[in-house]
Amino acid sequence: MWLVRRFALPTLLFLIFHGNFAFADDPAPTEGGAAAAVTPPANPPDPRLALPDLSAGDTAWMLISSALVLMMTAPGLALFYCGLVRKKNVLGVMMQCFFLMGILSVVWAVYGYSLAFGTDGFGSLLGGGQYLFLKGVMPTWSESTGAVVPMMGSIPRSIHMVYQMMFFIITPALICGAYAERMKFSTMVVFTLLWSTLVYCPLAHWVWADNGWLNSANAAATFPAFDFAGGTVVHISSGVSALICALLIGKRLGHAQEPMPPHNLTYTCVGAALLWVGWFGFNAGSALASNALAANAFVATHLAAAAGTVAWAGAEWVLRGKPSILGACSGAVAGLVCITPGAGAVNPMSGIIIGLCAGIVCYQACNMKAKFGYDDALDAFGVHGVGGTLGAILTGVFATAAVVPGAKTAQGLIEGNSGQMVNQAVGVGAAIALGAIGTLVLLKTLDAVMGLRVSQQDELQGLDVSQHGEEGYIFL
Amino acid sequence: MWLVRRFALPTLLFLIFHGNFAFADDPAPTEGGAAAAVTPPANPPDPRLALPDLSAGDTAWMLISSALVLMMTAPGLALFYCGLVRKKNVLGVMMQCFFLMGILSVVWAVYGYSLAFGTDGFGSLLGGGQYLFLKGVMPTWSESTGAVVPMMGSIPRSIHMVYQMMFFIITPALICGAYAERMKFSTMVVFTLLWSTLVYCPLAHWVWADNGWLNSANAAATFPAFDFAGGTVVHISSGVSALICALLIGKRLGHAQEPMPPHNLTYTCVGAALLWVGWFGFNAGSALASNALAANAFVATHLAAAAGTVAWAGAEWVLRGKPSILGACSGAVAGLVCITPGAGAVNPMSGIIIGLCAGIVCYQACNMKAKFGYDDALDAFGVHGVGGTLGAILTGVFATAAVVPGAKTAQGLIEGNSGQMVNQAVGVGAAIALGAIGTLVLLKTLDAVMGLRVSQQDELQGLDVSQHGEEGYIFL
Amino acid sequence: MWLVRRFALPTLLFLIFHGNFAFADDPAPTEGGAAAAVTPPANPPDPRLALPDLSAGDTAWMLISSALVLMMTAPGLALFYCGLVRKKNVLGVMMQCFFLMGILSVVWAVYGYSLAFGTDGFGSLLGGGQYLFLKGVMPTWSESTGAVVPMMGSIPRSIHMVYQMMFFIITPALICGAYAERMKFSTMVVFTLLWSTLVYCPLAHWVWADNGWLNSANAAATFPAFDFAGGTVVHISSGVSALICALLIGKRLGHAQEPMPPHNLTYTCVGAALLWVGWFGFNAGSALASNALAANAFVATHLAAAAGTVAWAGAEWVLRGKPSILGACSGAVAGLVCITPGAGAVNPMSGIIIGLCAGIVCYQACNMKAKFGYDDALDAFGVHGVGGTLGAILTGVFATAAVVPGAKTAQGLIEGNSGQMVNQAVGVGAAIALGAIGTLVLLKTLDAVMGLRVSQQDELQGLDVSQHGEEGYIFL
Amino acid sequence: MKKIEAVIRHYKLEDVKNALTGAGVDGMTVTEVRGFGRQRGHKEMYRGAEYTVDFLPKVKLEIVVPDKMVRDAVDTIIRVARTGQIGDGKIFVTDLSEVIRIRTGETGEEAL
Amino acid sequence: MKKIEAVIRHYKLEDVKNALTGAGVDGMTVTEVRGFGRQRGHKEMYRGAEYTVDFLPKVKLEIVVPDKMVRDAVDTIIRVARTGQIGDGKIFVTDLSEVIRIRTGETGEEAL
Amino acid sequence: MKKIEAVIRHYKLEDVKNALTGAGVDGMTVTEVRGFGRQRGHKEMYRGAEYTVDFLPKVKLEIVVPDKMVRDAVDTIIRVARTGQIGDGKIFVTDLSEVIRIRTGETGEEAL
Ligand SMILES: Nc1ncnc2c1ncn2[C@@H]1O[C@H](COP(=O)(O)OP(=O)(O)O)[C@@H](O)[C@H]1O
Ligand SMILES: Nc1ncnc2c1ncn2[C@@H]1O[C@H](COP(=O)(O)OP(=O)(O)O)[C@@H](O)[C@H]1O
Ligand SMILES: Nc1ncnc2c1ncn2[C@@H]1O[C@H](COP(=O)(O)OP(=O)(O)O)[C@@H](O)[C@H]1O
Repeated sequence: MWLVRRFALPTLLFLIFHGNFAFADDPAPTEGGAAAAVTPPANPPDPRLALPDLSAGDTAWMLISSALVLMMTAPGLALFYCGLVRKKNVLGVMMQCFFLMGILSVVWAVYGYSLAFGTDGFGSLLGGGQYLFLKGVMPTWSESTGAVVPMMGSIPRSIHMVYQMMFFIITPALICGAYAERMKFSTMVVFTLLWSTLVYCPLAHWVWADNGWLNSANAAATFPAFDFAGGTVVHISSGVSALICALLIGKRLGHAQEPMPPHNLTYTCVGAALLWVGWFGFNAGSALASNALAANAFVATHLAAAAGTVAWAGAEWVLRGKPSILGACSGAVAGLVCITPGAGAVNPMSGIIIGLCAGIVCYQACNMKAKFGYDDALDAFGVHGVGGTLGAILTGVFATAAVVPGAKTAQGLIEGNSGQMVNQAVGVGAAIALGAIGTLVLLKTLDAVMGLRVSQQDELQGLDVSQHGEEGYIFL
Repeated sequence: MWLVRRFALPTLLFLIFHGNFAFADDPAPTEGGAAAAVTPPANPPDPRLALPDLSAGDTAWMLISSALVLMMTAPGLALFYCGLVRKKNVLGVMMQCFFLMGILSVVWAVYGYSLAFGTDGFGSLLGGGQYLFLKGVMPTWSESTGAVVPMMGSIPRSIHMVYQMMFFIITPALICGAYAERMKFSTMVVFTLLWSTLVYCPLAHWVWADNGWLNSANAAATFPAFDFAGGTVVHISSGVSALICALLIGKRLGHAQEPMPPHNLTYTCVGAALLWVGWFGFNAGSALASNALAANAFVATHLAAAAGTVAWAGAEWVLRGKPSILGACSGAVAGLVCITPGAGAVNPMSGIIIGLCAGIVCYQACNMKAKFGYDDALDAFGVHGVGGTLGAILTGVFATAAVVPGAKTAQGLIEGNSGQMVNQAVGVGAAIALGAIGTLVLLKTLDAVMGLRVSQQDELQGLDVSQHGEEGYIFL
Repeated sequence: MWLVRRFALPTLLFLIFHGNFAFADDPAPTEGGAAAAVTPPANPPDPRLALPDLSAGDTAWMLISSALVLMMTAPGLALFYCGLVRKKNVLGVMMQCFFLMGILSVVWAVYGYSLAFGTDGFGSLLGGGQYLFLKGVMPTWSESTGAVVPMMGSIPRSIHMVYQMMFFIITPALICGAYAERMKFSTMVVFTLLWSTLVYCPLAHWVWADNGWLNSANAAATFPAFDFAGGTVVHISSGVSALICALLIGKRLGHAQEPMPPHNLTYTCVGAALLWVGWFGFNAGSALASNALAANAFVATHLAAAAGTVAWAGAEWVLRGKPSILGACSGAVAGLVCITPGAGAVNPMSGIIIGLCAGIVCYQACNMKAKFGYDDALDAFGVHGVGGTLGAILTGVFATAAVVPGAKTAQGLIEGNSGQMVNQAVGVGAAIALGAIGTLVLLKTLDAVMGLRVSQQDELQGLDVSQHGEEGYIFL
Repeated sequence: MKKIEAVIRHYKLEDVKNALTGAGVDGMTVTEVRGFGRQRGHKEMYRGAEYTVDFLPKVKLEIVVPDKMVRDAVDTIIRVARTGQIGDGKIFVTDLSEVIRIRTGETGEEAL
Repeated sequence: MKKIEAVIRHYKLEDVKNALTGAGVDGMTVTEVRGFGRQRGHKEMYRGAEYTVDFLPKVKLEIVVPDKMVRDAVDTIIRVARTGQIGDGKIFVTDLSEVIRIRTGETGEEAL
Repeated sequence: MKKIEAVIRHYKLEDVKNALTGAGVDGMTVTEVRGFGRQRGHKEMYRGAEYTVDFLPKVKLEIVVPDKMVRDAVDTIIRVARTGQIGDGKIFVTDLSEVIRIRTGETGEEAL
C-alpha cells in the first residue's frame, strides 16, 4: 500500500498535469525538425526513403504490424507463459503482461521514445528531451503543401513511435518468465519501470537511433552491428536480465522436490501460434515499409520458426523417444528469436539453418538449466538469452548483400566480411553487459527497499489470490 | 418452436428468393448513382476524397480493419463476456455473440445498410431502399475507363458496407452483458433483430449518413456532433439499452445471495486483449483510409486503453489494496470505449487523460451498481453506457483542429469552441432517448408475446444445457 | 524410433546441406526468368497485372493475408479441432496442426512450390525443378532500374510463394479431423509428407499453375474450372482423403458405445471465429491484390459464413428444437468452405444462397455419417468434402461476369453458360480421384510398413500421454 | 462420532453450509460428484450424435459430528436442501472409530 | 444397509453403471479420483524436467444397497470392471447406520 | 481392515505419499475436495462484488490398511502433514466389512 500511495497516485497526477500541459502548448513541429529524422533508425537504407510523401500502402502495413506486435504481448505471450505455470498463478502471469501493456505505453509516450530515439541528448549514448510528451511526433499538415509532417520515411513518425512502443512493452514482459510464480507484483512494476528506462531506452538508442554507436544504418557508428528487428535490444537484453532475476530471486518453494508441470499446455500452444503470427509484424514490420525487404524478412522469419519447431521436437524425438508439443512450441519461439536480428539481412534458406540451430541449441540450454540449478521458471534465458545471442552471431555469418536493396559490399562472414563478426560480438557484449549490470543493481536495491518475493504463505496460496484477490478458474 | 416456424423459416425462404431476385436483375449502378455517395458518412473530410481512384493502400487497411472489427465480436467479446459468467452459461453467452454474427450480417446486406446509409429515404432521419440487397453497393468496372464504381472516397463502397456491417454486429452483442445467464435465446434473437432495425439503423443514419442531422461531416446538420468511431451509435446506445434490459428482465436467481464469480478470468483477459487489438480497426479504421488521421486515431486509442488499464487497476490498488486482472481488463475496455468518439478528433496526449478518467469513472459506476440493486450482469451499462457518455463529453472538451486535416476553425471547448459541447450533449441525449425508449417498448412487447426469461428450472440448470443442449467443458 | 533415425535425421541433414548449397550459389534470377511468370496462377486476370512495379498496398494486403492464413491452422484449426475431441487427446490434435506448420513449411521451400507452380516440368501435370530451394523466387533488385524481380503481378513472387505455403500447410491439417484420437504420430507425419507431395502439389499445379490443365486463367486449359481460392485443391482433396482415412483406419475404441462428446466447445467456438477471420486472408487474399476483386471476395465470404451459421443452427432449431453453438460454428465453416471456389466469381448476394445451402447440406451429411457407420471423428469429410464439392458446383451455377474485371462473356449457368458446369464437374472429379486414390495407396502402404494406429493401450490412455508424454490440463 | 454424508444439489450448498454452522457444526468437507438415480437426465446433441446424460452434477458434504449432534445436523440438511423435486439427494450416516486433528493430534470430539 | 465403494477404470464406468442398474441398483454417486497402487505410472517430460506420474485417474462409485443386494452388486462390478490388467481397482464395503432421502425424509430401504 | 480418510493440504500430498509408501502402504486413492473449518478463508473481489471464500482447496486421501497398520499410518500422516498452522486437516478412521481386488477377486488383506 505505501507503495501505491508513494508511487501510483503521483504518477497519475503527474501524467494528467503534464499531459494537459503538453497538450495545451504543443507546437506544430517545423518541417525542418521532421527532416532531421528522415532516415529510419532500424535496418539498412530503403529506396522509398528518398520520397517524402506518405505511402498509404506502407502506412497500412505499419499500422497492422503495430497491432500484431501488441498482440504478441497479450494474448500471445500472456497465454504462452500462463499455460506453463501452475493453476494458482495463472492470473499472476497474465496480469504482469497485461498491466505492463498499460503502464509502459504511457511511459513511452511521456519520455521513453524521446530517450530512445531522440538525437538531441547524449550523442550516441542516449536521447534527450526532443520528443517528450510526443512533442514533434504527432502528424500535422503543412499549410502550404498539405503534406503530413513529421514523416519517418514514407510513414508518419507517429506510427514509428507507436510501433516501437510495442517493442518497449514486450521486452520487459519477456522477463516475467524468469521470476514467475513468486515475485511481488508491486516490486515487479517498479522494477520494470526502472529497467525499461535505464536498460531498454539506452540500448535501443545504441542500436536504432540515427546516431547510435551500434546502428548499422548510422555511417558514423563505432561498431555497426546488424540487428534488424531487435535480437540484441529485445531478446539478449531480456534474456540476460531474466537469468540475473532467476539467480537473485531464488527458486520457487518446492522447486525440484514436487512436480511443477505446466497447468495448461493448450494455452501455451495457442500463445506460441499467436507469437508466430505476431512475429511477422515484429520482423517484417521492421522494414518500416511494405516492400521487398519486408517480404524477405517475412519469409525468413516463417522458415526459421518452422525449422525451429522441427529441430526441437525432432531432437526430443531422437533423444527421448517422443516429440512433445511444448517442444514444438518452444522450438518455434526459439527459431523466431534467433532469426530476429537477421530477418532483413539473410537469405530465407539460411533462415532454415538458423532455425534448426536455434531449436537444437536452445533445447540443450533448457536441459542444462537443471544442472546449474537456478530456477528460470519458464526458460526466458534459455530461449531468449541463448537464442538471441546465437542469432546475433549467425546473422554475422549469413548476412548477404543479395537481400539488401542497393548494398554493394559484402555483408557477412559467408561473403568474406569477417569484420562484421566483431561488430556482432560487440553488440552482443554491450547488450549482455548493460542488461546484466542494470538488472543486478536494480534488484539488489529493490530487494533492500521493498523486497522481491511474496511471503511464503502467499506463494503457497498462489499469486492469483494473494496478489490480485482473484481465482483463474472456478469450474464448480 | 412456434417461433422458429413463424420466423426463422420464412426468413430463410424470403432471403433465398429475394437474394436470387436481387441477383438476377441487379443492374450495374450508374456511375452517377455512385457519384451521389462519394463523400464518406463518418468522420471529418479527408484530402484523399478528392481523388476518385481506388487506393490499394487504403483498401488494404480497410479490408484488414473490417476483419479486426469482426474479430472483436468473436472471439474478442465472446471470450471477454463468457469468462465472466458461471460455467453453466458459458456457451449461452458465446452463442449469443456467434449467432448474431450470422443473422445480423444477412440483415445488414438485405436492408440494414440501406436504412442506415441510404440518402433517399426520410431525409436526416432514416435511409430508404437505395441499397436494398446491396443494389448499387458492389463494385463494377466502368466500360470506358475501367475504373471501379461505386467508390467511397478511395475505397470501393462495398468495403464501407462490410466495415460498417461489423459495427452493426457488435453493438447489440454488447447488450448481451446485461441479460446474460437468464434470457431466453429465441427472445434474444427477435429482440436483437428488432432493436438493430429500429434503434441502430436510425441512430447510425443520424450520426453517419451524409444527410444525418447529427453528422459533423454534414454541413447541413442541425447539431454536428463529433462521433469519430461510434461512441454514441455503438456504446451509448448499447449501454443504455443494457440498463433497461437489466431493469426489465430482473435479477438472476440467487443474485446477491450466492457468490457468482467469473468462472474463467483467463478468457476474460484474452478477450480484453483481443478487443484492444481489434479496436485499432474500429477506431483507426474509421478514417476510412490509411493516412495520418488513422495514425492519430491509432495512437490515441492505444494510449487511452493503456491509461484506462492503469487507472482502474490503480484505483483498486489504492482503495482495496490489490490491483486485479479483471480491473485491468475492464479499465482497458473502458478507456477504449471512452476514446472511441474522439480518436480522430483529439491529440493522443489527451487520449491519456480521457483513458484515466474512463478508468476511474467506470470503476465507480460498477461499484455503484450494488447500491441501486439492478443486475447488469457483466456491467454493459457501467462500462459502455457510462464510458460512452463520458467519451462524448470529453471529445467536446478536447477536440482540436490540430489533428484534423484542413480544419481551420476551433473544434473543442479547450480551443474555446464551447458551442460544440451543446452538439455533443444533444448527440448523447438523442442516443440515450432512442436507445432507452426503443428498448423499453420492444422488451415490454416481447415480454407479453413470448416472454423474456427462461424458466426457473432452466436457469438453474444453466443456459448451455437448457437452451442449446450442450456442455461447455467436459473434463472427466 | 527407427522411424526417426531413418527419416527425421537424414531430412535435417539433407536440408542443412542443400539449404547451404542453395544459398551458396543462388544466382539472382534473370528478369527474363521472372517475366515468364508475370501472370498469377490463381483467379481471373487483374488489370493491375499489366504494371510490373511493386504496389505497397497490394504487398501489404498479401503480407497480412499470408499471416491470416497461417493463423487459420494454428490457433484457428487447432482450437476448432482440439475442442471436439476428448480431453485426453487434446494435445494430440494440436500437435498435429502445429508440427505440420513446421515440417510442411520447410518442404514447400525446398521443393513443394517448385512442383506446384513451376512451369518447366511435366507441362500441365506437374512442375519441375525451377524453384527448388527458392531459386528464382526471392527478391533481388535489378542493377539498372532498381526494380524488384521476380514479381508476381504487383507483388514480389516471394510473397506469392509464402502465401501459397500457408495453403499447403492447412490442407493436410484438415485431414486430421478424420483420424483424430487414434492415429500414430509418426505415421501421421510420414503420411502427410507423402500426401502433400503426391496429392497436393499435382492438384495445385493442375488448378493454379500458369499451364495447369484445370486453370481457368490458362487460355490453353483443357477444362478451365473456376476455383478462386481452393475449393478443389484444399477442401475437396482433404475432405475426400479424410473419408478414406476414416474408412481405412477404423473406428475409435468404444465408438457408438460410450459417449464421446466434445471436451471443450469454448475452444471450438473460438477456433471457428478465428477461422472465419482468417478466411478473409484465404479468399480475399486470393485476388493477389488489394483491389475491388478482393473486396467482392471479402463480402461474399463473410455473407456465406453468416448464412451458413444461420442455416445450420436454424436447421437444428427446426428439426431438434434447439440451436447449438457447435451447429452455428459448423455452419460458419461449411459456408466458408462452400464459398471458397466462388468468392471471386459470384455476386455476394449469391454468397448468401451458397452459405444457406452449405449449412443445410453439410448438416445433413454429418447426420448421415451415423447411418453409414464410418468414424470421421470430427467430420472433415462431412464439412470439407461435401461442402467443397457443393461449392464447386454452385460456383458453376452462380459465376457472373459482373464481378470479374474486364470479363465480357457469360460465366456461369445462371448467365446461360452451361458449359462451365462440365468444367466444374471435371475439376471435382479430378480432385476426388487424385485424393481418394492417392490416400488409399499411401495408407495401405504405410499400414504395412509402420502401422496406422496406436496400440489399444495407448488409445485408451490418450494420445497426449502416449504419443507426446504430456497432459493438456493439470487443474489440481 | 458419526460421519454424515449428504449428496445435495449444487445451488443448495451455501444455504446448507450456513444452516449447519448455525446449528453448531464447525466444519465440513465438500466434493464435486455426479449422481445417478431417479432424477431423469437430459439430452445433449453434438452434430450427428445424441447422448443422454444421466450422471448429474451434485455436491457431497462430509460432516463429522459427535453422536448427539447427528439428529440436528440431519434435520437441518433435510430442511434446507429439500425442494420436493426428484433429485434432492440422500444422506448416509456411518460410524467412525476415530477422529484426529492433524495440527494438534487431538482425538475424539476435541478434534472437531 | 451397506455402502459399496468401488474404484474402477474410467472407461468402464458406462458398462458398470448399466450392469448395476440391470442388477436392480437404483442409484449411485460417482467421484473423479486419482489412484496410487501397483499399477505403474507414466513419465511426462516438460522441457528440462521429467516427472513420473503415479497418481492415475480413476473413478470411484459409491453405491448404497440393502444388505441382501451386496453380493450381487459386488459380483456385477467385478465381472464388468475386470480387464485382468493391474489397475482394475478395488471394492470396499462399509456398514451404514442410517440412510435418508432428503426429498421425502424416508429412511432405510425406502430411501433408496 | 480399516479405511483411513485424511484431509490434508495440497502441497503436502507428495511428502505424505512418499512417507506412507515408506511405511509400507501399497496404495491410496486421492480426491480433490474443498474444506470448511476453523481456517479463515480469503476475500475475492470482482468489480463491484466482494466474496469471502471459506471453502478452501484440500486433498482427501483414502487409505485402506490392515488393522495392525492403522497406528503407523496415522502417525506418519500426522508427522508429515503437520505445519502447526490452522488448516492442517483431519483424519477419520472407519471400519470396513470387506475389501476386494477387482482384478483377482482376492478379498481381505490379500486384496491390498
Ligand atoms: N443407491 C444410491 N447409492 C448412492 N447414491 C445414491 C443412490 N441413490 C441415489 N443416490 C444419489 O442421490 C442423488 C439423488 O437421488 P435421486 O434418486 O435422483 O433423487 P431422490 O433422492 O430425490 O429420489 C443421486 O443423484 C445420487 O447422487
Ligand atoms: N490400500 C489402498 N487404499 C485405497 N485405495 C487403494 C489401495 N490400493 C489400491 N487402491 C486403489 O485401487 C486402484 C488400483 O490398485 P492397483 O494396486 O493399482 O491395481 P490392482 O487393484 O489391480 O492391484 C489404485 O489406483 C487406487 O485408487
Ligand atoms: N467436522 C468436520 N467434518 C468434516 N471435515 C472437517 C470437519 N472439520 C474440519 N474438516 C476438514 O478439515 C479441514 C481443516 O480443518 P480446520 O478446522 O480448518 O483446521 P484444523 O483441522 O487445523 O483445526 C477443513 O478444511 C475440512 O476439510
